[in-house]
Amino acid sequence: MRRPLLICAVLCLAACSIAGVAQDLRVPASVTAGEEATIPTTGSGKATFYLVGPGVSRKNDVSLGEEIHLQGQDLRNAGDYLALVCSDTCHTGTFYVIAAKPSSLTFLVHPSRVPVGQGDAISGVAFPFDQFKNLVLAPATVTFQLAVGDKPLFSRPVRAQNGVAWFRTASGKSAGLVQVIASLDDVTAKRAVQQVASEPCNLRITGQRIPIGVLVQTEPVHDCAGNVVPDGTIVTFSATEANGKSTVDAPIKQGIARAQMEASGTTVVSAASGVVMGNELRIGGKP
Amino acid sequence: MSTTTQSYSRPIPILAIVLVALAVHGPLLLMQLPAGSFDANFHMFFASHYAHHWFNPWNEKWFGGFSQTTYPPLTHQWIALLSTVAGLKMGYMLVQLIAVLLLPVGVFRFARIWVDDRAASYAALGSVFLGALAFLVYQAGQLATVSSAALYLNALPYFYEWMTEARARSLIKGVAISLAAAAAHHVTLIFGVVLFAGPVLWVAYLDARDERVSGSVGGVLSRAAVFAVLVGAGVGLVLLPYWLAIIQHPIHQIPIPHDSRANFLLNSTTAINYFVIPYGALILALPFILIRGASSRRLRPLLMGFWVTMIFGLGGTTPVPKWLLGRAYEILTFERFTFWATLLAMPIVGILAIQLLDRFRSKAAVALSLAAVGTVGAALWWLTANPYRSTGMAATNVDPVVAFLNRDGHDAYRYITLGFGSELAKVSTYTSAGSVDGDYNSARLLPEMTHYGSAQLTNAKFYGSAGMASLRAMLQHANRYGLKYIFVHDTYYEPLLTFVGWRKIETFGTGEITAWSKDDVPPAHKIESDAVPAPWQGLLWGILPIGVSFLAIFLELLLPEQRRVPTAAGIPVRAEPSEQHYVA
Amino acid sequence: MNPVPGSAIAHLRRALRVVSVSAFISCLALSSYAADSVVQVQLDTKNATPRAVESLTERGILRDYRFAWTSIAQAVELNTADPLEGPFAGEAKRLLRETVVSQQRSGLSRQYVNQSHRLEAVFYAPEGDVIELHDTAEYEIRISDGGKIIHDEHVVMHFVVLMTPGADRWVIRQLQAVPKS
Amino acid sequence: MKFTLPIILVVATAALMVLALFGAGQAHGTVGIAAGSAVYTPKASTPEQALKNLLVDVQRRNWDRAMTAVSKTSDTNKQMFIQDWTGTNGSLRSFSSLEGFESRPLHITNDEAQMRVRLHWTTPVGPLEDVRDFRLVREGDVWKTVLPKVQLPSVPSQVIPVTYLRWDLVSGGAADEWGSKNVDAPHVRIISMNAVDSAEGAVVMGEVVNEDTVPAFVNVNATLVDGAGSAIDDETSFDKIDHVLLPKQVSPYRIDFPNINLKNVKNVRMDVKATLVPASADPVIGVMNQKIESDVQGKSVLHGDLLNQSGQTVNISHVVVSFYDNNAKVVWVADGYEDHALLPQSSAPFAVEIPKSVASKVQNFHVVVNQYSLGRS
Repeated sequence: MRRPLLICAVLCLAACSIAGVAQDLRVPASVTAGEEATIPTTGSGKATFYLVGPGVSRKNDVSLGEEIHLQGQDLRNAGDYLALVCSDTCHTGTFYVIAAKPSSLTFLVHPSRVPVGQGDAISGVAFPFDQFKNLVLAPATVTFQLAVGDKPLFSRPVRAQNGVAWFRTASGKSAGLVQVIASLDDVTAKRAVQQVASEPCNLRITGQRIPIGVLVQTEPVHDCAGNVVPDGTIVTFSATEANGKSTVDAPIKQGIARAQMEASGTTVVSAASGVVMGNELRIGGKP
Repeated sequence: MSTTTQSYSRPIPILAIVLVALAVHGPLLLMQLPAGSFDANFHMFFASHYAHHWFNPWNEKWFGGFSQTTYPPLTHQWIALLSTVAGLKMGYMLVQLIAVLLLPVGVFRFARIWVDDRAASYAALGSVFLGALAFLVYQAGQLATVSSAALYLNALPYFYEWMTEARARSLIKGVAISLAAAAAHHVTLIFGVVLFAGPVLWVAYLDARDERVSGSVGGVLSRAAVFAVLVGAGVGLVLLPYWLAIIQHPIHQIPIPHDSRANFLLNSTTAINYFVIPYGALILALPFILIRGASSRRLRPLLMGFWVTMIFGLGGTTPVPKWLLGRAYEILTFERFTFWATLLAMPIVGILAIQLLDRFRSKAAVALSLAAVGTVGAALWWLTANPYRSTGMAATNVDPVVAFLNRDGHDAYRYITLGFGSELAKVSTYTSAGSVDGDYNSARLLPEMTHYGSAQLTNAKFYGSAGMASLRAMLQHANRYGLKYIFVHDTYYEPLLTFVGWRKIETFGTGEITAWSKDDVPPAHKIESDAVPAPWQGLLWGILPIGVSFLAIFLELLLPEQRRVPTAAGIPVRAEPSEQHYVA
Repeated sequence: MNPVPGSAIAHLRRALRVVSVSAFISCLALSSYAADSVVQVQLDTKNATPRAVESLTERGILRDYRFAWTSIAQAVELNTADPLEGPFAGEAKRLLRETVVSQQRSGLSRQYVNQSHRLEAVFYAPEGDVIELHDTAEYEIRISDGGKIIHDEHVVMHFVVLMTPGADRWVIRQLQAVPKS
Repeated sequence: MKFTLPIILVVATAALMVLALFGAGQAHGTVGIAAGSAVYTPKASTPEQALKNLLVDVQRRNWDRAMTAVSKTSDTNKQMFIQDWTGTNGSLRSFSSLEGFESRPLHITNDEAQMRVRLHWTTPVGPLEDVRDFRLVREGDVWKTVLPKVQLPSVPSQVIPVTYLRWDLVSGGAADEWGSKNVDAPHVRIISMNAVDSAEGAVVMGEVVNEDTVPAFVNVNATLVDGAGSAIDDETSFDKIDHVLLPKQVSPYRIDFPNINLKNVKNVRMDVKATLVPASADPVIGVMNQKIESDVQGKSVLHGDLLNQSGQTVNISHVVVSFYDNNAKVVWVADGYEDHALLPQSSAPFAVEIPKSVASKVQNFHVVVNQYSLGRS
């Protein structure tokens, strides 16, 4: 069934071309988004003008022989546009609207939280857009910067290709907030990455007997680079004695986790945070 | 003879009775009192679907998709038609009003089979004030049952006339109205065959045997068979998609408890709800109904029909329904039988009314009026007094829930409500999102709904462990069904939601309703089902049921009933010689 | 160029036009049974950087891009924004909705027939949260005014597409036609 | 006939009613009616009847009549009796209804009886069973139940400073610009997984850890895949997990696949979903005196006490336990709900049963406590 369709189409198109159905309009070669444009017409009398493009489907009467004025409002969206002027016959023309100059950057940065000292852990992707949210495909250089406060850590200019520029880098050594900035001319986008302590390192606990059992607490909890593990991190204390076992999931507060547990006899206390184990502690029974 | 006496001794014009029905029920319906009834939202939900998809009975808004061919469509399609000019709620009220106005006409015509015009007119007048009618219209919201019963009562006199007089136009009109009744509610027709048509056939047989009518016994029985065959075939065709759906998916779900199946002797509230309120002052008339019904051979079929129907209406108070219905006992609800029982009693009650009026005149008129008004008044009072009927949800505004579902792409997921009662249907009607729950037990096919013996998930707690097990099963498969949002109107459910992975994300109004969400649920996908009706079924469903109702209307208009010569106030009509003392 | 009213050439042209359009429509109608309504999509991911496209992602993009164009075709032909819910997000969704609204106002509609898309992935973000595709699309576009076809043309178009992962699918966030480079 | 038929109908109706009341037509399953006979016998001439009367009244919340079935020698009053059966402080018991019960005598003499009752509760989190022993005595010709003194928890007035942490989440509107949201989902990892066959079907279990520095709302999903690569079934951890994991917190998970045998399973696809949520590090609930013991029926049970170390009431607590073998492999995950509220600084016992098939392998265990507090979900 495809072949008859093709033959019919060819025949009809040939006939159409004889009949002059689709004669060309003189349209601009390309228009920058948001700018005005004109399309000249010839002849006389009334005709209907159609403008069909992304986000636009306009139809209005025009006088032949006069210029058709296209408002910037109608040409905001980048893409292909078809102009038709129909009276007895239709005249068509197609043109492209291309993006204007960049006015914003869409900047995707990952991750938002990253443990310190990890290679290729931070990445960012920037897309330049014009004021009408059209992707700017014209070549441009985007500069990526990492900074802690006012202190720059890293700066790299990247040539945007196909409307995209990207970078990747390792996380730093110190916990804290890192500013990630992408800039293109006078357009800037800022994101933040929280560098956090890595796994607790050398988790140590101390304890003492109190009237209702034992009181145990960690020493200040750090990662191996010396960064303080964030408050709220859970440390699981386990106290084992002859009568059984007691456990408490205690959050770190001001660098230290602490728990009270019921135990009367000689008690072995241990601690763990996630998959990291701490030391064991033996506390004697009640005197 | 005074004017008053004369007016008591004449039949009340049927137009006057219809006007009384309009005066009593019209304002209540205009006030949209039935909007808060149990099933009103369900009917409007179905109607809303027809309003948008007349020829496509597959509705994806409940149970992840179900076929509306599992419920006869006539009343819903009429609401859908009227909703285009009056809106959905007023469309419902108008259809309900039509049914309420048709009912006394039906009772009058049905009663004339058994009693004279005067008693029949009082029976019709009494039917306007039936507690059972008020119960079904304003509390239960059983639009289809009331509409179907009204139509069926109008069809039965044609059945009788066809059997006894062999009038072709009676056959045509009787069959057409019967089909319309079936298109409104199939259960009414199925049970009506035994409980209503049975006594009519019996009395036609008696009349033929005793030569009170022109037809012979053989003629009566053969014509009854013709009528039955035509109605059977017609119902088979008009409701064909229904039969196909029910054959393909018979109701295999675990039985769901319903209070109308309880033993009324063990629960006073249930007894009041399902016996005292529906019968009202008729309870006082029961001895007369029994004695008077038994004393006349022509009334005995009616009495037996009444008694059997009444026994069914008692639900689990007697073992009879369970014995006779078997598994169907667990599917049916029994309040409708009480309604039918009161309708069957009305001809005898008409006799009681005229006897009282003849004997006590104005005093009787006052007493009967008080009894009638008291009965309907008690039923309306019970709407607020019934401890089982929560008004908490009805007073809660569900509009924020609808708005939430219709914004920000939330309708890409499914939802359920908890503690919403019948307001679930209201939410479903106005949102574009689908639910895995639904307020219609017979269409449920998802195993999480059918394997536990509970009805709606929104009412899960009222079904005890079964209900909560069903809810747990559904929540367990939330990801499978795209069930992301849960709206809670009862803090009872909050612990479960907390422990199984939902989070409270929004509070509506003053906190009566909260929205809960589960983050890892993917958007809902179409649930493949073999229950989707074929396009031709949708076409049939959209044409035949509404078509037979139009046909019935046209036949009533085109083939008007020949005016019957009034009988000389004999009670019952075509009375046996021994009944002569009842003639005024 | 307007034909001169009343001239024999004008009559001939009009007649030929009517015949040709009628014949074309008839041919279309006849062949509609066989017209392949399925959107053809091919995807080449070998040039995607800096991250290699996973096979599961490739399948997902093929499926979702095809569905997106089916939805566009439905939306602009029937002038309803409903099909746009789901496959589109952000700017692409806004633009397509505007197109539908604008068409509703002007009484125009578009048809995309016999679509074929050759996609090339040119950028896949390190975290897999955005992919840039270049699409060379071929289709026939018909523009109708009140049911009357006013333009019918077979075109080859180039699109720059940004897709991002949604809850259960890839959605088009930017769809921009560009001149052939 | 005028009177014969009515009499027949009336008698038949009455007979049918009597039959339904006591005979084959008994209505079952109706909401609010006890399983078995719901008929109340005013004079309890047997201990069974006395106990049944009491429990039927408890079911119907007919407290006045229930108190008449309680012996005067009981060390309780009506208020305590009601609180015992209906729960206090928004506990799970206060959400529950007594759905049914089965009783059996342990010891009966002429004047005294000991009965054991298995109580079936319906609760928001599923059905729960409770076993209670009752002592009954004969007072005259009527049996009555002797109720022990109910120990209702009470907490002395005190000020408990709350200095624990809380994470709040500020989320932008739906209209946020693309890419402007820069908060990733928490990093959560499955640290162990084990699939076993059980009597009910296949079970996938293990532990999951929140490796991030922010709280995570976690769901673990598993898909069983057959030899052809097709999914057999997919299920989620449902309530066999602590969904809110604070930083570095570990939770057991268990995913049940009813009626599936592992021999048909080639592969298990695990998928853990985590969302950033607001959370609080309070309340801290300690799990004290954990010990595995055998009960009277020989079942292995993990016992312990939950100690609420915070200043707020925990209405419902849920215990999830992972049991390890001697290779530290998770061999079972079990859970249980506590039906009493945990008042501030007070403790309540808990017990979790270990299936016979794994009891011998269990060398160690890890308990986490999930909680629900009214108005804080």
